[in-house]
Amino acid sequence: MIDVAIPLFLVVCGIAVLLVKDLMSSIMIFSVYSLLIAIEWVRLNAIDVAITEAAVGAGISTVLFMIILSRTKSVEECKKSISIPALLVAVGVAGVLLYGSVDLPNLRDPNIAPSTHVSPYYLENAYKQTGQENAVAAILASYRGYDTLGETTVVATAAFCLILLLRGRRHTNKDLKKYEDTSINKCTVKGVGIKPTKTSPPGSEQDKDIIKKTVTKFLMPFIQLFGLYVIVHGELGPGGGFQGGVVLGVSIIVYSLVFGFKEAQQRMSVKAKDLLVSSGVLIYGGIGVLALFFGGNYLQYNVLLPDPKFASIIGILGIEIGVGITVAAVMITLFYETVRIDANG
Amino acid sequence: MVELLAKYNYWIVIILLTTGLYGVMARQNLIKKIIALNVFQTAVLLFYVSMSKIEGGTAPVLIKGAKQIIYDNPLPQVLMLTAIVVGISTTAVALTFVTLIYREYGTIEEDQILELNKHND
Amino acid sequence: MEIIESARPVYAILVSLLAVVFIGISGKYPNLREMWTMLAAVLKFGLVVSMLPIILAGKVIEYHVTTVLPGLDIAFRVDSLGMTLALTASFLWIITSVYAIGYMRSLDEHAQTRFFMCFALALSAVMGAAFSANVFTLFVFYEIITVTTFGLVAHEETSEAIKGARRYLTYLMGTSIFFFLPAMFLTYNYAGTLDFASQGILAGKASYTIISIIFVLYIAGIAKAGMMPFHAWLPSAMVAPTPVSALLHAVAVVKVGVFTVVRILLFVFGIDLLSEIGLGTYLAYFASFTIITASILALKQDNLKLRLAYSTVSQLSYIVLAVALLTPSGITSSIIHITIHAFGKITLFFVAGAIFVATGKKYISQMDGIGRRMPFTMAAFTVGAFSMIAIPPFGGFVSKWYLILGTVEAHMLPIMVVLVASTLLNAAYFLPIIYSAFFKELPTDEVEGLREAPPMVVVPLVITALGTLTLFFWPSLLLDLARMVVSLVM
Amino acid sequence: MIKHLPALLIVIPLLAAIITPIIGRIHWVLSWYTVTITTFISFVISLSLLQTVLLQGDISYWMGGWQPPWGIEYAIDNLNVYVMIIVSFMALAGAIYSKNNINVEIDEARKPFFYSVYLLFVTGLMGMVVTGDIFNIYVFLEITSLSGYALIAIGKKRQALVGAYNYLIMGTIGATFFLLGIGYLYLMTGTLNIADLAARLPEFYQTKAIFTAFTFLVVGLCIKLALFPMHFWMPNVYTHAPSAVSAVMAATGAKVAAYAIIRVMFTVFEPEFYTLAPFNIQPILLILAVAAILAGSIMALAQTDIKKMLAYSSVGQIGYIVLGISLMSVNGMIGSLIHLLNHAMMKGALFFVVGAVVYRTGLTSIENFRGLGKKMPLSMAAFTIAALSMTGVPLTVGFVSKWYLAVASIEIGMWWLVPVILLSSLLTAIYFWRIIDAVWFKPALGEESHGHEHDDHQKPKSNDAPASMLIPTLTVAMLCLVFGVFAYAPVSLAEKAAVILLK
Amino acid sequence: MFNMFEVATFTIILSAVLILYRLVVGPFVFNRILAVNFFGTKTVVIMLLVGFMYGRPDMFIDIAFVYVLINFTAVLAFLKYVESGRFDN
Repeated sequence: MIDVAIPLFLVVCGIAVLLVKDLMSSIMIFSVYSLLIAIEWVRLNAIDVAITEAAVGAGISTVLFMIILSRTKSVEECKKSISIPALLVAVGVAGVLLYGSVDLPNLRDPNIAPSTHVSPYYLENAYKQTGQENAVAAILASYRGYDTLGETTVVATAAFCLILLLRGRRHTNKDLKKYEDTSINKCTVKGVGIKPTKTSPPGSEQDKDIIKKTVTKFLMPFIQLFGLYVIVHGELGPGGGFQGGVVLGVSIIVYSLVFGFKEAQQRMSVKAKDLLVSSGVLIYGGIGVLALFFGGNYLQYNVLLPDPKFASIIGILGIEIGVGITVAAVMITLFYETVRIDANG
Repeated sequence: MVELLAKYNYWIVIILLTTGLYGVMARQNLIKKIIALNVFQTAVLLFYVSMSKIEGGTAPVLIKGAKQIIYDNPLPQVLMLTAIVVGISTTAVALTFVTLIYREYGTIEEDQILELNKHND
Repeated sequence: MEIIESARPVYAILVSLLAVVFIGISGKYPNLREMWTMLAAVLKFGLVVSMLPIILAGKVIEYHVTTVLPGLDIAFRVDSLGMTLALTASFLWIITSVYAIGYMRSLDEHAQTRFFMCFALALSAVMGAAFSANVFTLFVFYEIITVTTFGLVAHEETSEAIKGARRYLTYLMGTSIFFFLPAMFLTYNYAGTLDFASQGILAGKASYTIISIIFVLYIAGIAKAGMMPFHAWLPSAMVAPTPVSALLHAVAVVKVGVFTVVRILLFVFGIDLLSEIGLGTYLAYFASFTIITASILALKQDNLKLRLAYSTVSQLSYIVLAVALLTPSGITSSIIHITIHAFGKITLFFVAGAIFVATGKKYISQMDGIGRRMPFTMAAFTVGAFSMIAIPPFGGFVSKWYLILGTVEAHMLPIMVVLVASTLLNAAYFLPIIYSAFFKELPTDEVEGLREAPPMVVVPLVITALGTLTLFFWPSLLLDLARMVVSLVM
Repeated sequence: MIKHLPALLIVIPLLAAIITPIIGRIHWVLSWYTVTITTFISFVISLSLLQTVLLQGDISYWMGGWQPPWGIEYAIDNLNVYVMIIVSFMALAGAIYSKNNINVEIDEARKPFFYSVYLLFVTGLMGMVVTGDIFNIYVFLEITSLSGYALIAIGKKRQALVGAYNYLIMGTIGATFFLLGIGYLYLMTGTLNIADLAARLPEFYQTKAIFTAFTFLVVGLCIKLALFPMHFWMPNVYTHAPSAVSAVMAATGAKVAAYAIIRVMFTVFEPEFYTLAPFNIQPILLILAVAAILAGSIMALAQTDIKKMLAYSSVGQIGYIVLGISLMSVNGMIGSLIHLLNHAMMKGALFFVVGAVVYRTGLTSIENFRGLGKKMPLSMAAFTIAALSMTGVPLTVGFVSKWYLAVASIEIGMWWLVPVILLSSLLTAIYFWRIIDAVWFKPALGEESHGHEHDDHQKPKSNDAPASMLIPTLTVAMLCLVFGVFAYAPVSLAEKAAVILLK
Repeated sequence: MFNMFEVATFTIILSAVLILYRLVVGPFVFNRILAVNFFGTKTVVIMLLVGFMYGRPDMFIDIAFVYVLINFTAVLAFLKYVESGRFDN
């Protein structure tokens, strides 16, 4: 039942996302889409993926979309909506996929190649060799630790890219004639009942936000503690550096959403955050290099200490922390840089 | 019913992937394109994670002391963790482009941008 | 045959390349610059001559520079055929250098440094082509000549010059890329090698159809030989300064063209193969067509240089015709005609330049009575023209004699008719010039009296005219070289 | 440490890229030094790896000490060490070149980040090249892609942003296709290691699923490669990106995508796949390649902006690379591999020169090149050499690859490809000739009309690019000649690689 | 046959259909915000239920925690946008 319904919901949301003209609604539907897909992950027992999806899909990317929306405009303009070439390409791709899935093995079949060839080795040896109860964490951090280094670098790259693009960007078309004025043909969308007011009345702020602020203040330490817990707990259950890092990052974002951007910057300055982005990856890469000096291959943790299993646990913990630092810092960067644009422009 | 379900997720993957791809190419709005791109990417995630599930399997976290437990395949999950991270990074960079484009052009509709480019050149 | 490994051919090429550098550096000091040119010219000639005894002794000099690709080598090989071209070109370079210095200075031309640099570069490439040991090396130098002479043709930088230069480049580059390159490619593909061999390399390697295709591609690809229909670049190249027309478009470029034809015909296809398929005959008739048509076109030209250009087109086809006969005398004729025509035509061009320097006249119709003012010049012109027509005792007679022998050997009497007709046509477009130069009155507005061009212009043309005479009386060196080629390939 | 060189090859630049922004806080020049030194180290390491491969055979390095297929393997053979050297060398040249050139695009405060992202870009490329794990290719592909998007977007004009955005969309679709293809492979074989895949795949060659996997892998990479008709994102990207970035991207990005295609087509899948597969793949690729060659050349003819012209010319050149691949013969593969080198050198040199011109004059229209031969003689000499090489004149490296391509097409009986190659060479010659003609034989703009009035300005002063730009430009241009004359070295390496690929 | 968890899941999914309707059809932004919030809550419950169904609730509680948190953030972002239309204040 649940296995049939959730994917169906997914399809409904996926199509609705594209059909809705109001961008904010679209983003909201997309956030529900993320929630649905997370349920699907849980249902498929992919707990680590689920926790990541929760943090990223429903959380960070929704916030990012909203920020960007606040910088642009929120209504998609009405167009003739069917594009024939796009349709052809899409149908072509669907055709190829259908053609290819004819002789794919049945799902959930325990005898398919992925379940019989490489992964049984991980399941058998993960605990013995790396000391990780969570096989996902063992693969992520050790067997395919190099991929994860790459993944962390991707995140750091995104942060650097944002900084490169946004910080102190000078040339703007100042006397730009907004296209909005001349464009006609705006769709009348039912959904847009609300016109965002650009400034809120200053006096009332305190009273209005009191619940939000109190709750957040109360929650903040828990969120951060929980983030740390997720980072460290990766060894035993779902979670790890990446998920924990996102949670830590989210805590600052929540803080900023509630207490204001300036306030948040006092808690976590831009400079410190820049430094953290780099240092996380450095910790990760550094542990790898350290292994070289102990005579192992790159990222071979078990040479670091006399007891290979313990060494492995320590090594993996180290890199999880590295990942956590970088990811947290990058999440904050994404938020800060996109929010800050006008401050510099 | 069972046989339909055996490949059910494949069909869902195909529908989502096609929807996303169509959206990316057909929509004019730059933000909408990115959302569609995300839908497109999640379809692939679903494909991978679907293949990690084994009938009667449990999450790939060791249950100490128990024997004869079927665990799900952890490897696709690991791969998809990476893919999700890559996805969010791409989305972030793409959204940055959108804001910058809006600042330079005053619009985020592709056809209007093309028109502005034509006037400028 | 004895093979000697020696880098001397490379030095002969490098001399002028080095000169390019020095000329470029000393661009601000004309005298120093010209000294480099002269020095290089003399040195080069010396180097070439130093190889002559070895060649005459029946030996061959080889030098392998590098392998670009397996099967594609840059390698040199000096044999009697290459020696003929190298000797001619390097000797005439000395004389042309003197002439060019005189010419350029008296006209106070611009960009002389670039001019001399390109000139030296082109000469290096001519040497390279003459000494090539395989089709690839030959092709490379062939292309280098095209590119470097482009700068010379476009020298004036007027729109006319640039237009002419573009046409020049289009024809030469276009045909070589579209026909020569595929032909070379097919040769490699079928023969498995590109090295010249005295009996040809294609025999028995491919079907007649394919060999015929390759043959046509080669002939079409070597536009420098001026065969119709790819001859139009030559008249348009006449926008260049006269020393360029003289050396390059009477000697270096076009001679490399016909040299390439001879080389390819004899050393890639081989006489046996060609006569087996009968391709020589077709080529001979084809060349005859060019000979006659070009002569007729020459008749119509009033611009002296253009008339000379069409004459060149026609004379080049003599060489092609001669080799296409595939008989000993024919081949001999074609080889010695390379040199003999060079001496004759360079004289004529020198004269055209001298007239331009002295009087600024370009058109034949303006040249009435000019022989009285420039007797030496016009005497040299007469010598050159007689050599072209093949009147004894001038060089042209020797080569035409062998050519006629060749047609007899090949039993191709129709060709004989062509030769007679073309000789008459030659006479028809040269004699009126001589007649009007010496026997018509000067235009009334011009004063009588000697007014030759500067000595640096006149002396070279007298020397080349004398050379034409010499070649009639002492052709033995040339004939020896030619006979060696014949004995090699027959 | 010697045995860890494969890892250090990637790890050193990767960590250096991360440190760069921190170092750059002191002074931006330090970040430039970091990048230059690191790329140099990578270049040296790849040379030493070449030596090892030549002397001792292929290298396999196990990341984390885990044996493949369980861990990630770095598998280095003739093919990737060859590509590696191209990439690291061009990265070094680009780094040196960017020192002054990038002033045009960004201010000092952001330079450290530029260098960091630049280094990440090349690291990603190098990572793609050395890895022996197909998923690892995807990860590094994303590193380069992301950094590539940002590098493009810093271009001065606002069109750069739109170009970068479109590239991002196309790039992500391509990468996702690639990921999907990996998914199919994994589902059928259960492994991600390339060698293991190659061993386990043959029994599935006839299945539809594997054919689909192949399609998605290749199409995904072709989008990255900008193979016609999937090229439309590229011209805008190359046109509006900063010149240093266009140069490095044209010289390395497309090369690595082509490498990945070769890897997938001939290592993951083996040649016999093409006889067993349900559809015949060769003609499709062949037609695409020919279409790319012709369309690229023709479109290049129509351009008035030089960067756009170079971009379209890249479309054609990529066609050559794919043509060699699609011939599926040793000589074709050699042609393709040599063209990789070839195109890296000459496109690099051309974009370098254009960058120098932009640096001096700020303009990119072809008109603007008039008379530059006197103002920037050395740069223009480099331009001319590279253009000759692009046309395929003998003694330049461009000739070598075309020669092999022609040999290969005759070999397998497709003689009609030879005229195609010739025709496109001719078109190439025409569109480059316009520029060379303008450079050397036309007076500079404006000089002809009122030049005589200002006699003291009449004499064009030589004002060539600064040395930091000139040195890499000239080096790369000279290499076009060097490899054209001594082509034996790269050819022998390429031949070894080709023979192994097509065994 | 059906155990308690499955019945509960079934009911929740049924109600999810209703929410989904509001989410897609709107008509107002507030309808959708509520729907998102509502859906987040349901997600958490479903996750826990799935966890019990699979017999390893300990694994799933962590995920549920993250969801609670994250959904809070998303809704905050929506509200902030609706309230002031910007994030830098």
